[in-house]
Amino acid sequence: MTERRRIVVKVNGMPYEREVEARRLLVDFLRDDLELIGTHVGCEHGICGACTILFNGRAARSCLMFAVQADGAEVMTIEGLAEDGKLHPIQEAFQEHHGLQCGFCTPGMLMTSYEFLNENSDPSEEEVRKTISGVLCRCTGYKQVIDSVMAAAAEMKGK
Amino acid sequence: MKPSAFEYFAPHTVKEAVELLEKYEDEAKILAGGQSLVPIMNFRLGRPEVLIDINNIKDLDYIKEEEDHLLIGALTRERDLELSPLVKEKCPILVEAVSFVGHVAIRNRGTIGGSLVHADPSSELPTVICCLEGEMRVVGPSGERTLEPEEFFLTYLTTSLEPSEILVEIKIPTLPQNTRWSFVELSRRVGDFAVVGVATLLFMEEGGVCKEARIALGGVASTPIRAEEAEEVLAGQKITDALIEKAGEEAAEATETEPDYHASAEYRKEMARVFVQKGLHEALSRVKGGK
Amino acid sequence: MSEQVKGKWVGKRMKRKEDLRLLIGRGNFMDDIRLPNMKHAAVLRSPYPHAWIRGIDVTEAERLPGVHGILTGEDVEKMSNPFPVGVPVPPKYYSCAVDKVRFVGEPVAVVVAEDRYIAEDALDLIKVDYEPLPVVMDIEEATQPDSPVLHDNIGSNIYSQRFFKYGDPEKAYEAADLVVKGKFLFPKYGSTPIETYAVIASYNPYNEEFLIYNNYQGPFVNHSLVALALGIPENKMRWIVPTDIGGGFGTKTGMYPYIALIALAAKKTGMTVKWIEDRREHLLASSTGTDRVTYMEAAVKKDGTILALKDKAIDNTGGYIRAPEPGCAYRSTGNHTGAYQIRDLDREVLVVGTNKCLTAPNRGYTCQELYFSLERLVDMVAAELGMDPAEIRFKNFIQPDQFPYSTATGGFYDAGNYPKAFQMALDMIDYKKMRKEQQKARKEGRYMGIGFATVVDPSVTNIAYVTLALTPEQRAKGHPKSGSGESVIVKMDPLGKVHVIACTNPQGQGHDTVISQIVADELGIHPDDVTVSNVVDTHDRIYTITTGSYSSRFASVGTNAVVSATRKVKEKMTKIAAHLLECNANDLEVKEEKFYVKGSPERSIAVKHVAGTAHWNQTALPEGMDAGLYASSLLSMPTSKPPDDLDRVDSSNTYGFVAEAIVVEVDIETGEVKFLKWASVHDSGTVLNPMLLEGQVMGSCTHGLGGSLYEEFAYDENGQCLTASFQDYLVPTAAEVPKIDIGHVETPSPLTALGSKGAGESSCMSVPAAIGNAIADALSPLGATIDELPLSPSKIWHLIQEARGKK
Amino acid sequence: MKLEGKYTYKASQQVVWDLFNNPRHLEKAIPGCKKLEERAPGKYDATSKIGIAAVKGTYSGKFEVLDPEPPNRYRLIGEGSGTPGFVKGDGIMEFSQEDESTVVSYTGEVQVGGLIAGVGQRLISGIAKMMIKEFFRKMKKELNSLK
Repeated sequence: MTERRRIVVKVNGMPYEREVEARRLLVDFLRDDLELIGTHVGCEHGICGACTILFNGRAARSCLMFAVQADGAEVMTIEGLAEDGKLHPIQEAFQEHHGLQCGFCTPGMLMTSYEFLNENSDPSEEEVRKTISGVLCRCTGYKQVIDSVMAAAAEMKGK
Repeated sequence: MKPSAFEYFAPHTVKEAVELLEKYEDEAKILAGGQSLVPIMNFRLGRPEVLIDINNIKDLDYIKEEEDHLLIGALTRERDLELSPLVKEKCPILVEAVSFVGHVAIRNRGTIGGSLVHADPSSELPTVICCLEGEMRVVGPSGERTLEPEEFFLTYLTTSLEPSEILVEIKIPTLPQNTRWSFVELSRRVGDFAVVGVATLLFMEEGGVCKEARIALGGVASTPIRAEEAEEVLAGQKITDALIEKAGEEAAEATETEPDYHASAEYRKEMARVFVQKGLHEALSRVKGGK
Repeated sequence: MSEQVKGKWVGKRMKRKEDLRLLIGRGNFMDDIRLPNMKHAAVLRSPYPHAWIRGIDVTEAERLPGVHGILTGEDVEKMSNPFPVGVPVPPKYYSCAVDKVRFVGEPVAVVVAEDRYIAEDALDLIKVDYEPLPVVMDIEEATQPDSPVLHDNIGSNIYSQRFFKYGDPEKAYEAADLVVKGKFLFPKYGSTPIETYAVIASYNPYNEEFLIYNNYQGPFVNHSLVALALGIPENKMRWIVPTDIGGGFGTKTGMYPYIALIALAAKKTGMTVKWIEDRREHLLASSTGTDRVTYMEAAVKKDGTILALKDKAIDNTGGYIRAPEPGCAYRSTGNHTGAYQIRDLDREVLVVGTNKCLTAPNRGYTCQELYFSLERLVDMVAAELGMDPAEIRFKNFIQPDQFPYSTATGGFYDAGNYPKAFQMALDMIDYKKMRKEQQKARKEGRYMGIGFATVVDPSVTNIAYVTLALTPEQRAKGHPKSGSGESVIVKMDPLGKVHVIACTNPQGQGHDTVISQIVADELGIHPDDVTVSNVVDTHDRIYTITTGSYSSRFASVGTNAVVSATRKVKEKMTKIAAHLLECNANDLEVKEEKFYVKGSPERSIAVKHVAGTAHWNQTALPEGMDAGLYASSLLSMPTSKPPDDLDRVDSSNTYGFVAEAIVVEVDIETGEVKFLKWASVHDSGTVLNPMLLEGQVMGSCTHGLGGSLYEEFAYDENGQCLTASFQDYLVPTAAEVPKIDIGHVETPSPLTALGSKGAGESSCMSVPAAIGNAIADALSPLGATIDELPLSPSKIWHLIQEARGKK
Repeated sequence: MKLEGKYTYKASQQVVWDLFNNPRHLEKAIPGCKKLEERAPGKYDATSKIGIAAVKGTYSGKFEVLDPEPPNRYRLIGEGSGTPGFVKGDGIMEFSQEDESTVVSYTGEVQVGGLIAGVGQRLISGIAKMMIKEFFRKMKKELNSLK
């Protein structure tokens, strides 16, 4: 029962057409079929958040969706953040404030923060803390992640 | 952790979905938000042979007000409930309860219908729907029927939906002005399933008398439960600390707690008491329409 | 090596070089590697904690389209040897269960298939006939003669046992006024890096060579162990580690059995085989720290002086024991007395097996187990004597003028100022005020508690300690072990830019950034002109078996190697410059990328020109000098010596200090713990990059918090693991981590080139003890005490009920 | 986990005893049971699809009635294994007549192992009890079908 379907998905603005098995997880599609390896797999049950992407503009766990569900959808991944050779202010802030160590949870942290900051221009530290509590990190202890998101908020607001 | 193979359908109407359910019955599962189902499939704890993805049935995604109640399409995302000004105004307890569900990325996909049909007794939405006495409208091959929470939730992960029925809408009463409400829970970490979750509604009369009290608890039995004895303690009374104390004790009596690694059965029972009391205190400090 | 000045770059808050690939999604992790014709493996795992394997039927699985082959224990036994391990009677530990399974999750077979989905489909079709056996889950029960035996060739469940005596504990006991005793249970917890284990292996049957990509974190001893298990010479097995590893924390030192397993699967099937451990596999069967039962007692004077310690510690390495265990029992030997002047000790250590998953170092490697007991006991002594727990620590601290200080157990503490650092922590929480508030809170029926832990933070393992598993007599018969070597190659290219080839195999610590800071200072160039390559390849890197990133080695021995190799390059450059300028090398100085003759600034030559000469005009070099411009250093710390005949060993090489001061409030109705204040003061010598150090400290505090309140590999009495998902194995999220104030004292180490020492594990060791002490202090009016972790609200609530029941 | 409980059936002890020893009725009452065969007296082979909602697995196993003391008591041991892991049980069933009715009480120990134990611990104990309840409830139905 390896039924395959043809899907068209726009990822970071680029349309891709592929044939996939119905059970193929969206994250495997992004990483293995499209070779967009910036999105990471950490738990495959929706807890760690490393695979978080934007699905039609909203943060979603790409390990809890099937690629077939993305037919006709717009997906944004970590690879879509920087534009024209310039880092997004969130990426800049993560470097400035040491918001990453090993970098494995980073795609989840960045995409979660990206959605959050687009909706909240003037967040409190508590709101940031609660938001990124959906992504597990074992390196940073989160403080510098929170510092990074707060700094990015200030930077984005100033613009 | 990859799911086993399945046949995939993505109908565009409820009718098509019901036809598929009728055809495949027990072998089929409905895929709504997928936030509970897909982990189960990834672990291969469940291996449905047919998946009916209802995300294309756009007609099931709405929140609207009609007379004295809200009608919510089963495919409405939890995040949309949380952000809805209408729900916040008419039924703030629902917004509060849903904000405890997982994390933003989970609520972005998770649906109200999916959560209710999954019927996890520790989950927030079934608990708050019990408290609100929401009604579940389900559609099957022979038409539709409406179920109250007590009829709907049967036991762990089990509802009274027939294999060929689908939940399409949840009807929730809008709360009168001056309703006092709260949703409190104890969980190991932010976003985890509740060890104990308590939804409280106090319908008030002139003079600070509680006309009717509703207390629903999650995490303390095989389904969310109503603490009826506790509610009776409070009904028709001016609520005092002593009554709150008594209500907590009655509520704990109503539980049938099971132990797990995170909490013993005794602890859960005791927390039912403590959180019912916390919930009542919090409800009294808060009025719908007020701050 | 005594020049301990901070330069232009060292000590600065410099942004990381590593980030610019990770932030744009172009890291290079294991799962990002795709090789031609690569197939995928899935591992069948035992659902039983202890059972004979009576038969495995793979016929149906083999027939599934897309399956390329299946490896079982029978193959593994034929194709490989058991892993060597340093205990008197080693269990037969293969990479896969051979005739018996000994923990839930133990590998039983490997399927190689077209993709992971099909491989998992095939697992469902394999039929295994198990004959379940009784289990042993309790550490102390495992020591009993009548407990079910895991390994018949050992005959009991005791893998290692030693008795130690240092000083004259009997005499100290006679001099003591009282003895305070405790029993402590430390949980089995781990670090669960967000990137799991990963291996890609292939085998060429014609030249009999393995090529294996993996994300192990060193030590390189794992390479030797796998070669021995596979029965091949080491130079027939090439390991390559990609640029990025998604966290290690010691957990990834336990992955080498899987490297052997996947190598065998590749050999059997003739395929290039990729295996990515999934999260469930990781939580069931990767590697954790040891759970430990400790009986510890202190002989003390009425004035609070601790004269002697007696302890018995039993570690549990699970269904088997594998290297570097039984290191768990011996790793903290040199710092066993912590920050205190205790000269007399009596110790018994045991390492036992139960039907739980296996162990390896876990960030802090058993120092959290040690200090949870020692620091809880210090508080218990204080309580017994009616002393302030801060006062008793000041009373027993090693004093600043005593450094370097040799401990009774052989540790050589290089530098420190413990009273100063502890006082800083007390000031940061406003200790006196907190005690007053505690009094007030108690009157109001609130339960506030203040807890400390003041611990010595050892860094840079001296592998010698592993041999303490043998008696001095047994050791005398074998070959001694010692050392801590780390390697660095520095080369300058023809246009004058620097390339550093390191072998520290980092997992997010930012070594590349710090290396460029150090090299820039040494050579008077900009860090941007330094490129660091830290991609490990056992065929082309130089290393010793101790090389790698574990036991916080980089800031001590790693920086020593960087400085040493850079200075060698600089020396050669200076010689070339002197030759070209026709002056004496001693008259030259380097500044702003030029060599100047001191006193005659018009006589100069650009660094770039010197480099160019070494490459482009080799005959212009001084006579007898080698062409090119590079140097290497492979340094061990001079203090890394074998144990002496009295079982004393300097088990680490540099010793930092951590003072943790934590204020909590316990809600006795719910058992929930709220953090009111948390000060974490560290002395890790010279600070190399404060931003990176803050990251390490925050990370280690969070690990400590996890082990204290949330994380545990829990098993039921029948041996089933209850925490095989991230829904039950509770990693703290951002919402659980409170505000932590960090302070630093800098006492430079005389043993390192820059005065720096390791800091990466630090608070993992102190936080569990400090939180335990704080909660015990909070609950003391109720008569409840804390002797085990993790403290879930449910557990705390039950402790309170029990205490109330007793009253 | 330890399980115990008591159920009352409106029938004589002998009738109830027979009911609880009849594979035809057991087959219908065992949750998810697809096939039950009596291999030898008191020894059964069973295939069951156990689980609820999406969480389901097929187990094949055997159980056995030991030390029968008709019509008072027997010991029931069983084990089943399947893709989600294994289930093992060992318990005592006691039958006693009280007036017109028979009380069936059981005490036992059930072990659940493998996948489901590791990732489903939160609900296992509740679900196990629920299934036992379900079994005794269905046996009541079977009893009624006799009448």
